This record gives sequence, structure tokens and C-alpha cells, in this order.
Amino acid sequence: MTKRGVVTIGMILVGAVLMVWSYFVGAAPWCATGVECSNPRVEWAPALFVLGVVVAFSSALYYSIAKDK
Amino acid sequence: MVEISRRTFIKATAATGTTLAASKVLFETVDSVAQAEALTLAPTEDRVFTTCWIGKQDCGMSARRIDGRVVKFDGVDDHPRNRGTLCPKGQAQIASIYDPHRVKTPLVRTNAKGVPGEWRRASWDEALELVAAKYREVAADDPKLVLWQKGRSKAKSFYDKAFVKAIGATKLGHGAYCSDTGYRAIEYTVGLHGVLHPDLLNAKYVLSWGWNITNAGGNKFCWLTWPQQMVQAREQNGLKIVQIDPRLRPAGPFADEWVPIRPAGDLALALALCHELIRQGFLDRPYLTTYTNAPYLVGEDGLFLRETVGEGDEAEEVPLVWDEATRRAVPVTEATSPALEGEYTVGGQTAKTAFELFTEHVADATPEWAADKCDVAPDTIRRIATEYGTNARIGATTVVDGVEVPYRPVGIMAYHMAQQELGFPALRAMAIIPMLVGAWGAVGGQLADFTWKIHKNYAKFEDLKVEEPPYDFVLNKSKFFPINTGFPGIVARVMQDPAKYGVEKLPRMVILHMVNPVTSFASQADFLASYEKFEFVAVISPWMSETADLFADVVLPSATIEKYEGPLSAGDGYIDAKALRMPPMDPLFESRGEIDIYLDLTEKMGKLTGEGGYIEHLNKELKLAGTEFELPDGSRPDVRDIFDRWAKMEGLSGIDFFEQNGVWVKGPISPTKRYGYVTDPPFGGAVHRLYGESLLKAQRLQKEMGADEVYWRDYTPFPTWRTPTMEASPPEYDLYLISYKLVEHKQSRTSMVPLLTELSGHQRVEMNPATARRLGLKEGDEVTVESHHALTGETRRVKTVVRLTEGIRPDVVGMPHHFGMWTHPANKDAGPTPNTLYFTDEGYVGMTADAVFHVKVRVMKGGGAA
Amino acid sequence: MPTRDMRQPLPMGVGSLTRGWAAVLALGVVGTVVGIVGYAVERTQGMVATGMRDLGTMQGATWGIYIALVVYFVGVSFAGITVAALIRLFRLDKLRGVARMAEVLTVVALILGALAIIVDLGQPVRGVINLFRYARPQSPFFGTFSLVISGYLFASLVYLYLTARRDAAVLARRPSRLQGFFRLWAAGYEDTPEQRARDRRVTFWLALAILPLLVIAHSSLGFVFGLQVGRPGWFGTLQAPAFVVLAGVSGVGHIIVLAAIVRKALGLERRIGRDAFGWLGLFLLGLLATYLYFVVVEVLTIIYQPGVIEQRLSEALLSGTYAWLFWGSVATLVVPFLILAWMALTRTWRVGWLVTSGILVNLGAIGKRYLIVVPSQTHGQLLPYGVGSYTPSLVELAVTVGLFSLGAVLITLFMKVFPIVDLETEASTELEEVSA
Amino acid sequence: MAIDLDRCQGCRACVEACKIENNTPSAVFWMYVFRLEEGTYPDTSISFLPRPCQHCHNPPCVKVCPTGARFHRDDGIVLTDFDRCIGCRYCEVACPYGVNFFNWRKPEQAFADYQLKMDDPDLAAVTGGLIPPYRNPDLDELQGDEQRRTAGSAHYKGVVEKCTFCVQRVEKGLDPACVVTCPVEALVFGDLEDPNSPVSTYLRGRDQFKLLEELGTDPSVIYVGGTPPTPDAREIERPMTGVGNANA
Repeated sequence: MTKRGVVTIGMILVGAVLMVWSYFVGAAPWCATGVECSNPRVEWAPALFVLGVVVAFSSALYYSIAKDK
Repeated sequence: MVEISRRTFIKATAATGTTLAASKVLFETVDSVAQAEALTLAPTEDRVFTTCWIGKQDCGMSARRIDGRVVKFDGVDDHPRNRGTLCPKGQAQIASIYDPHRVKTPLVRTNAKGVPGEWRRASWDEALELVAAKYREVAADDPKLVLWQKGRSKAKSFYDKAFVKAIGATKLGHGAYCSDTGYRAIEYTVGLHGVLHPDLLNAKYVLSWGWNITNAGGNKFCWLTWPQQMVQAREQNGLKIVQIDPRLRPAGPFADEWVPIRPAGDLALALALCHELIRQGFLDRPYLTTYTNAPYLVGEDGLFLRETVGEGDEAEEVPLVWDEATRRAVPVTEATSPALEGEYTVGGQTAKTAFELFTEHVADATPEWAADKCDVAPDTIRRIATEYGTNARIGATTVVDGVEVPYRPVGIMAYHMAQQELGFPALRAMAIIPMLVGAWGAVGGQLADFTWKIHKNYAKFEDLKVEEPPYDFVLNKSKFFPINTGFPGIVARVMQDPAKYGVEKLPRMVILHMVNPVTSFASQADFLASYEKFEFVAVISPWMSETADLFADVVLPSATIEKYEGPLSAGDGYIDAKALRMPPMDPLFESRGEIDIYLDLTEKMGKLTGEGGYIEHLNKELKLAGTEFELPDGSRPDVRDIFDRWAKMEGLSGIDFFEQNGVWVKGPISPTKRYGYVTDPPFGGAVHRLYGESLLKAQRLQKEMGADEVYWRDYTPFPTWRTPTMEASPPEYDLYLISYKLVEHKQSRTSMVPLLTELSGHQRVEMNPATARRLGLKEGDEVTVESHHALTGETRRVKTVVRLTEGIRPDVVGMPHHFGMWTHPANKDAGPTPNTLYFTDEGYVGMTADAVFHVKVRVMKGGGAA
Repeated sequence: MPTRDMRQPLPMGVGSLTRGWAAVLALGVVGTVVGIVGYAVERTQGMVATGMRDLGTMQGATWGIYIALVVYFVGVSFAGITVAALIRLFRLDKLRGVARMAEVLTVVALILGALAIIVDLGQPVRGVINLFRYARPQSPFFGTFSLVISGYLFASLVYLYLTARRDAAVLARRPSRLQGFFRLWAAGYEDTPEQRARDRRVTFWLALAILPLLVIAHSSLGFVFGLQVGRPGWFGTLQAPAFVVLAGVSGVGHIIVLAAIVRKALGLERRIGRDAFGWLGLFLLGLLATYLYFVVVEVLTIIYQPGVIEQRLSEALLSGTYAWLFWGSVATLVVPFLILAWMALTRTWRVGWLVTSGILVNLGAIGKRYLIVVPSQTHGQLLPYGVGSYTPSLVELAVTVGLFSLGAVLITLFMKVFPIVDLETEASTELEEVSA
Repeated sequence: MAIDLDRCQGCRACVEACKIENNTPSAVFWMYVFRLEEGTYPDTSISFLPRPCQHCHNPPCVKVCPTGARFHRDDGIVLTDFDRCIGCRYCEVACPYGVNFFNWRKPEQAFADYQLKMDDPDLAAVTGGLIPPYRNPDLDELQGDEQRRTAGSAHYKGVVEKCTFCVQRVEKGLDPACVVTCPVEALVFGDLEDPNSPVSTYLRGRDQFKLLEELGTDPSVIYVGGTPPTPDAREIERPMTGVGNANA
């Protein structure tokens, strides 16, 4: 596989992992009401989620734009 | 934590200032937070005891203070009246302390009277001197021409009574919403200074007759204690409440039965209940023959048959009764078995017992007869009579604290029922109901006060004085009102036409203490006209009242709660206690406590010290005279010291006792004080007047003096029905107007508290949806309410909005008072007062010169086309 | 490289200022300024300047026209990206002419949706910060903020960027004031076969990725309402699908209108042909049919609804306070349906009627969004607070005008910096000059 | 909290105590008391219904809050973090009880209806210009283990607030202001999970209901001595509940 493909898939994966991790782990965990659910476990986790989206979709940019060697 | 860093951030920005604007944009919170933190750095917190100043019953309060600033009032746990709780008024009065619209400094008028005032700030010295100088001028003529009037007396009225006595002024009561006629009727009938109220904690069946349980208090209390006792009685005794009222709201969910009576039909209903109780045999004969004048023999002339007993100075005319044992008429003092009923021939003339006459009097007052007048179904009347009679358990006794007392767990609450044209007879008739079943002074039965101290009026009313004119401007001892409550509305009438009333000298100056006749009394038009005639009006009040706004020459700012006042009864009717009002803060702005103001005034008037001076009267009124704690004459006392001396005289360590404990709980009131049957002498020694002989005598004197029928027609020995004047209004005035109290308000001082006006909302006219449909009105419509004077044809109008409720009779509309003021922004534009719709002249005052809050009206959409 | 005529204008009116364009822009700017002033009033006075008030004792609606607009704008964006993705996914060449404007519409609508949320926040700046800092997945808003606004906006931008890259490369060859900009956009695009293939691949996958994202995002917007048990009229399983379908209706309607305007303004009758409109018309007809089916189901359900409060609410909708709006909205959906159905049956697609339909369905969509948001608050109180009311204040109307104007400004500006319609391409591998 | 409808007199002392303890601006009723009427004359009935925040065990407001500003403490109190709330008012639409209040105005505007004229120089000399003059300093403190600004404080513009069960008092072991002031002791406060708490004792053996129980919110406010309001109940005697509508 080309480096382009690797990086692209890598970015998608990183993005996906970021999204999944921040959504299910980093943000407020899956409890309905407890006090612990009012704070994300990791602050700025929602931003990381958005970052994940950004990274994942940026892969398309990279894939398209990256110069051939 | 995040929040702490935010906090630090805020502090940092506040310090640097440059980023402040940026963070303000960001969070829009910086100002308030930073300000709060700056001001609350290590605040000192404490609590001081005081007493509610808004309500009537003077609940104990503890003020939470931060750096000396009151932030909240709470109830005092040990205080029997409120047991640690407070009502909305008690809570909200905190806003009145900080009210920036209070009168802050003494004010002197700079424009003409009769229009909204323009003022200049004056020094206390100047303002006091203006009042004192005018006083000296008028007093040189006659000090009685100085009128002094107060709103509701807060605390024992020692300092104000002393003031009136020291300066020799004429005192007027507030008599606005209050049940003065009710007091007179009960003083007359059983001798107590109070109006019908039940022994609530022990009662099982109560006729809540016009009692605004969920909004108003009763006789001795403002609001809070009665509901507490009612809740307790419902839970513990299964108390049943029958609400007799044109509106359901007063008892709300606490009415086990609602009897929507037609306004002014109360006397008819009371007579029918008497009729039914007699017919069904619910009679406590031993009580009636022993403690009432029911067995007295009434001669053909309507007067008691009497015989002289004793000799010389001891000689006394004693009424006769028919002694069944000896079968002859004997002085009541000698009778062993007086006959309750019957017609007898005594000394050649026919005599009947008073009870016999009463039976005849109510013989026609059948439920059917009454139904026509009060619009309560005959069956309902019969059933209520049966329930009342059955629940009275005639003959039963119970033991309270080791004392055996008759047990009659039925009561009537009829406070404020007297404010109608036939108020005095209606209250008399209501007082006769418990008389028939022997419930007066019984456990669970009928009370009017918590002890059986007989009021001086009881004896006074035995011989009603009716003299020839000229009369004083209050019409005391006049042919118009032999029983006279000193109603300011009548004074207002007299001032407009003194000749008509045979009055020669009119008051020249008035000192108004927290009273606002222009808006608080019925018939504003009369007050406006009469106040034009005062040469000088001095007002002592925390607020610029409407009366002050239009007529005051000088306004002296008094404090609200932040002052000494007292002593105050703190008992709940079962437990005896005393408290004081102590300042939770220093008086705000330049205001002063009233006692200080009276000390100032008497000092300026030259009436503070010396014989008959204010200090002497203070000593007398507080019962300090002759004790080691007497205030020394000669120098102006310190107010705190006055109460310190009083507390020491009472055997306490001094005022510090109250400062530390808030309330002085003396302990339970003994049954031998509470229940008339077991007091010594029973019922305080008063014979209960079923038959009002002296009323008949007064009526004859009135006729002799040439008084019009309108003045003497209700002076009848038994309460007698006649159609109220308002019923003569033409049929287009198809609705009865009633007014009522809201729980958020107490008279008008609460109308200046925006926290309370927020809850009470704007003025409105309550009506039944069926009525609204008939008139083509709907909720929220603007309407004009027009009242009609049945005798003069005069009409008066106010504009307000419709509020619908299914809890009101379709032929009645209701408006709360507390409105119609304009000087304070909290009440301005909140709508009119119904007071302006009432009349206070003949036909619209009771036989004892009292305000009548009944009138026929019509309601018209919008401005009310002519 | 051949010499170019410097004076030759860029295609699609890009870079050349016309009077009509300036007038539209000026109008848009004025409208935007009105909106900014309105918002400034709201910020300085507090949201007391709006017609919104608290639920309960205050008897108001705490969400008003702003939230209705959020839902509406996001809905419009839905259709934009869907149409664009479908066109590129299924190579619907007849519709190529509207693909770019659909993408632009998506981006603009999303920006407006985001702004509509911001203007509704009591603490807007804090809102932006705290959402990134603390947002909770449990809140249906998480989907709205994170997915819809952030993710979806970014994805749409990427999509727009990539699909337009070839055109940028074409334009970058021409000297113009915008040459640098086009060069930047083209980012070294050479139109080599590999690049073309890559582009096709990327756009295909992007489109594929965006479609499910979009369904999730719109459903989550539906959940904002549909998961609320305490608001009669909101809780229900149909909320999410109905949201998606009505989003399509309003979006396709918008594209039709926009396409007609562009077609007229730029004289692109050939590029955006009748058949393109026919296709859009059919699409709209299908969505409309589906949505009207939902409406019938909705009306039937609320008529037979159990519960007094629900009945009170349906009464308000069907015959009470909101009846005019309800039936008005239904009418603005039924009439276009009939028009479109007639045109579909007769196979005569008239642009004028299509535009009429497009405008009508958008009015209907705004009306329906409003009816979702407001009546459940004013008439859906479960405790006896009494019936409430809500009327948008002038400030809210100004901000609404501002939002629409801003959208117009953005699209108008875009048209002058980039071709709003794909440049026509020959089947050659070489970049050709294109005549406008 | 238990509320005994058989005792409630509808006096709204609780409403007032709450307003003063928590310094809430005009038209904001963290605690509210409905005065209701049903039926047709003369078969009319009146009832009263105090309505604090229900502090649900399954609070819809907490679930929808996008930023965790609305949270549910372990002791059952549902609170708002005033530093975090972004003012989206989602909690308000999600709550079926209508207990949330948004600060539509700046604090000084919001108190203007109370005619307090905070800038009055004579008054400022006494109170330091505090808004309101009876400002409770406890409200500015951070509360609980979470140390968040949850007790009302300055009623910042643009955030949502509601009944806190007087968390600043509860933290000190005191009952909420409404409970303490109730003249007929219709309100009882305590730990529902502790069988010996005053509230548990009060509730034992009594018929109970919770408001809108069918929604599954599981309120921790329990009503006894009455029945839930029917949909036919009409409100009578409504206070002035609009913003900026005082008799200015």
C-alpha cells in the first residue's frame, strides 16, 4: 500500500478512535444522572470528538492533496 | 477544580481591570460576583430577636444579620403564636426596611393642599416645632380639637394612649376594616371585648361564618395561629367546618360544607337557626336560667319587672323572675328555680319571660322565611341546626387540667361579620345561637376572648346615654348613635355638615399615626371633603400616605420594624407569653421610632414632664407608677430603658431577657381563666343579655329627642330583621359588592411591599362565569363597577378587570381591598380600591356608626357607557 | 502554455461585478445589519428583548422562532448535501449543474443553523467554549452541536472543497485578481488521470460517509424533541424520520429556487436544463408525498390522542390558536404537491411552477418547525399553569431577517469568487478553456 | 420532601421565604403554590398545590443538559452550576413541572420591579449597593463536594436557575427556607432513604402521590393528604408573573 493510503487510513482510524474514545470514555460516561456524569472524565473531550471528526475527514484532504513522491 | 480556577480568574481580572471588559463580555457575570466577594469577605453574622411589624398578631421573629444588615427573618421556635414559622407578610417585610421610597427625612409642604404634595426636607427640630406650635395654638382654644388617629395599634397601646392623654387630644379608632360593631355587640351581649370565635383546639363543629380562614385571622390573631389551630383540630378532633359565605375561597379546601349565603342575609339565617334550635329542643336550660337574662320577667312596657332589694346605699333595683318552686315572682338574686318560659301575671300586669318573648320573636323566623332573605335552602338551615344542636352535646362535661367544665364542642367564628348595615343585630343573633345550647364559655364551645375579663362597656351599655345637643364631633352620647364606635367616616360627615348633627366645634388639627383615611376608609369622597377643613395635618408614617400627599403640612418619618415597641402579647389563646419589638437594625435614613417621636413632640409641646405630662402617663399606662422602676420625671427617658424597667417590674432580669430569649413564655392559661363556666365568678360575673332592655330604653330616648327613624329603628331588644337599605336600589344594580382581605396583605402597609404586591397581583372584580356570560364579559375584560346609593341615587365608579371564579355566588361580585394607592410605586397603577364605592351616610352605616361594606352595583363592559 | 487574453472574464460571472448582483448584495447587507442590530439589542438588554418567556408561571415559550430556524436551517443543509452526494455518487450528470450550489447551500445553511443556536443562547461565548469543554453525549444536543454543526459542517466544507478543486485549477490558469485564491484552492491539482481517479474515489467515499452521518445528525435533532416525555406533542417515534423527510422537502425546495435564480441570472438555461428541474421536481414530489403521509398520520394520531392535555394541544393545533398556522402550513405543502403531481403526470416541468412550489414548501417547513417547537410549550403544560402564548418580538424578527440575509450575502459573495455551477468539462484529459 | 396538601393553606409563605433566602428576582418562583379551582357553582372545590423543583431521581433536565451544568447530586438534590450553564434552556423545555427560570434580564433590571432603587445614595450608604439589599452571602459560596457555584448567587443574566432545596442551608444541616417558614408545617424535609428521618416518619402509612408519576421522572417530592391536580383544574389568584410588568 502506498504511503498515501496508509496515512489516509491512519487518519481515519485516528479520527475514529478519537471519536469513539471521547464519546464513550472521555466525555461524561454513560450514566443517566449521577453527579459524575456532569463532568467529562477528560476535560475538552467533546472538543476531541470534534477533532476526531476533523481528522477523519481531513484524511480525504490529505488523500487528494498530498503530493506524489 | 475548574470552578476554582474560574474564580481565581475572575479575581485576577477584576484586579487588572484591562481584561475586565473582555471577561464581562464573555461571562456577563463578573460585576456581580466580584462585588459580592468584595463585600462578603469574612462577614460577621449574628441573630437578633424582634417582632413582626406587618401583621396583627405580632409573631416572634429572629433576624439573621450579616455585618449588621438584616438578610432574613425567621420565626422564633418558642413563640406560642408562630412556633418558628412566618407567613408571607412576615417574610416579605424585609423589603420594607430597605424601601428607598420611604419617607427618609422630615418633610414640610411647599405647595397648596388638596393636590399631590411638593416637599422640602426639614430638620427634625424644625418639623417638630411646626407641629408643636400649632398644637399650642389649638390647645389654647381646646385641646379636644386636636384629633389624633392611629392605624392599627401595634403592641400594647401604652405610649400612644399616654400621648393622647398628655396632650388632651380626641382619639379616633381605625374602624376601617375592623369589626367594631362586632366588639360592641359582644360587649353588650356577654361582656367580653371580642367577637365570636370558637375554642378551636377542642371544637368539633364550627360555623365559619364569613371567616376568611385561609386569608385572614380572627379576633385576636392576624392569620397564622388560627390556621395552625384549625389544622390541629381537624387532625385530632375531626373538626368539621361549615363555611357560610358568598365566596368559597375564604375556607377553600377546608370547608366541609359550603353554604353560599346572600350578602346581608346573615341576621335572617341566625334567627332561623335560633328558631330551629328552639323548635328541636336544643336548649341548655340550666345555663339559660342561671347565667342569662332569659328568665327575667318583661312587663307590658318592654322593661324588666324590678324590685328594690337591700336598703339605703345598698339598695338596688333587681329584675324579677318566676320562681317555679314558690310559684311567684321573686328578685333573680333570690330565685332557686326560675322559669325559662311562660306568661305570668305579676302585680296586675301580664309579664312574660324574656325567653318566652324570644320564642315568640323567632316563631315566624322559619327556615322558609329565612331562605327568602339569605337564599339558603330551608332543608340546609334545618340540617345545620340539627348538626349544631347534636354536636353541642347539651349536658356533657369534660375535665381539663383537673377542672370539670361543660363540654359543648360547637362554635361560631364570625369575626368581621358585623360590617353590614344590620351588623349589630346580626352579631347579637349569632351570639344567641351558642347561648341557646349553653356553649358560651364551655370547652370546645363559644369564646370571644381568651379570658373572661369583663369590658367596661358591659356596664356602660346598661344605661345608654342619650343627651341633648350640642354634641362633640364624634357624636358621643348623641341621639344618633347611643352606642358609638368613633368611626372616622362619621366624623368626616359631621365635618361637612355640623349643623345637621348638632355639632358646634370641629377639630382644627389632626395628627395621623400610620393611618391613611383617604384610601383606607369607606367613602373616599367624604374624607377628601373633610380633610379640606383641617387647619393643620401632621403625619407620622414611614411612607408618604395618600392622605399625607394631599393634605399633610408636616410628615415625620417613623421607622418600620427597626424600633422598640411593646410589650406584646405572645400567647396563642392556650399559652400565655409576652414579647417585645426590638430593632433588628438602627432606624434607616433619618427615621425614628414612634416612642421617640412622641417623646420629641411632647418635649416640644412642653408636655413631657411634670404633672399630667407624658412621663407620668407612661408610668401609669405601663403600670410602673409607684414601683421602684418608675420612670423618673424631669428628664427624657431612653426608649430601651423604658422597656428595661417594664421587664424588671415584671420580675425579669430586664430587657436583656428578651434580647437573649426572644419571648417570655409564662405557661398555659388555666381553664379557670379560659372557660366562663369555671371562672370566679362564672362568666366574669356578667349576666348574658338575651333581652336587650337598655337598647329599647335608648330607642325611646332617641325618639323623644326627635331623632329620625333611621337612627333608632335597630335599637330593639331582640335582633330584628328588616330589609337592608341597599335592596331599594333599582333592579339594574343587580349585583352585591363585597370586599375581602388577601393573605398577602394586612390593611395597607403591605401594599408598599413589592414582594407582596407581586403575589397579590392587580385589582380585579371576581365574578361567577354564569354572571359574566349574562353580561357578555370574559376573563380579563376591562369593566366599570358602579355602585348605587339607594336613598340619594348617587353613583360611584371604578374601573378594573374581570376575574372569573366558580367559587362565588352569581349575584355577587367581590373585590379585595389593599389597592387604590398612588404614592408608592409598588401600588401605583395596581388598580382602584373598592372603598371608593361604599357610602358612609344614613342607610349605609350601622346603628353604632360603623362602616358598611355592602352595596348594590352593576358591572359594565369597558368604560361603562352612560 | 498559450497566452491568455487578460480581459476575458472568468466564467459564471465570477469576479465581475454587475449592477443586479450589487443590488442583491446591498439588500443582503442591509438585512444582515438589521439582524446584527437586533442581536446587539438582545445582548445588551438581555433576552428579555425577545418574545420568549419562561414556561410555567410565566406562561411563555422558552424556545421560539430561533430554535424553529435551527431545525429549519439544518434541514435545508440536509437536502443540499444529499442532492450533491447523490449526484456525485450516482453520476447524475443531468444534475451536475446544481451539485455545487447544493453544496454551497449546505455550508451556508449550517452556518446559519449554528448562528441560530448562538443567538438563542443566554451565554453565547460561554456556550461555544463550554460545549467543547463539557458537552455530554447523553444530551440530544450533543448530536446537534458536535455532529451536526461541527462534524457535518467540516465534512461539507471538505466535500465542497474537493469537488471544486478541479474548477479551481482551471480558473487558476487564468490571470485575474482571484488567481492566487484559485491557485490556493487548487492546491497543485493537475488533473492527471491519477488525480481524477483519486478525486472520484474520495468524493465517492466522502459522499458515502456523509450520508449516514447526515441521517444520524438529523435524527438526533428529532430526538431533541422526540425524547421529551414531559412535552405533550413531542414524544414519539415519528419525530426523527419526519424531521429527516421535512428537511429534504425544504432543502430540495431551496435548491430548486436557487437553481432557477442562478440559471436566470447567469443565463445557464443549457447547463441547468428542464430535465434537471424535472429530476428535482420528482425528488421533491417523492419527499413531499412521504411527508404528507406523515402529516396524515400525525393529524389522525393527535385527533385520537389520549389525555386531556394532548387533546387540548391538538385542539389548539387543529382548531384553536395555531389552526391558521397549522392548516396554512399543510396547505403550503399540499398545493405544491398537487402542482408537482400534475407536472409529473403531464411531464411538463415548468420552472415557474417549480419555483413556486419550492418557495411554498419552505414556508410550510418553517411553519411546521414553528409548530413543533412552540405549541407544546404554550399549550402542553401538564401542571395547571394555564395556557401560554408566544409572539416573536421585533428583535427576533430582525435577527431572523439577518440570518436569511446573511445566507443570501454568503451565497452572493461565493458566486463572485467561485463558479456556483461546475465548469463544463470535455472528455479530454487536458484542461480546456470554458466559455461561459 | 413531603408536602401535606391536607394542611396547606395556600398562603405562599414558602414562596416568599424562598424568594428572600435565595434572593430571586421578580417573577421568579423557585417555589410556587398553585391555587386551583374545579367544578361548577355551587359544586366548586378549591385546592392548593405547592410546587418546588421535584428533584427527580430520573431528572429529564439533567439528561438533556448539554454541558453538565444541571446535575444530580448523590444526596438527590438536582442543581445548576451557574458558572457552566450556557443558557440554552433545554432543561426548561424538558422539565414537565415548569420549575426552571431563565434570567432574561441583568440582575439590576430583574430587581427593578421590586422598586429597590439600588443606586439610591441613602440606601447604598446602608447596604453598600447590594442587589438585593437583603443579599444572602451564602449564595456566593461554592457548595458541596463538587465545590460548584450552585446556590443561586447573583442570578446572572442568561443562565437558567431553579429551586436548589436551599443547598446552602442543607449543607449546614438546616432545612430549606420554605420548610422552616410554613405556618402549618405542611412541608417536611429529610432523607427519604433514611427510614428514621422526619420525612420518612411523616410519610409512613399515608396515601401518597407524586406529580406526573406516569412520566417516570420519579420525583423526590412526595405529596400526601390530597389528590393530583386534574387537567380540569383552573388556576385562580395568579401572581404577577411576567417580567418587567411591575407597576413601574
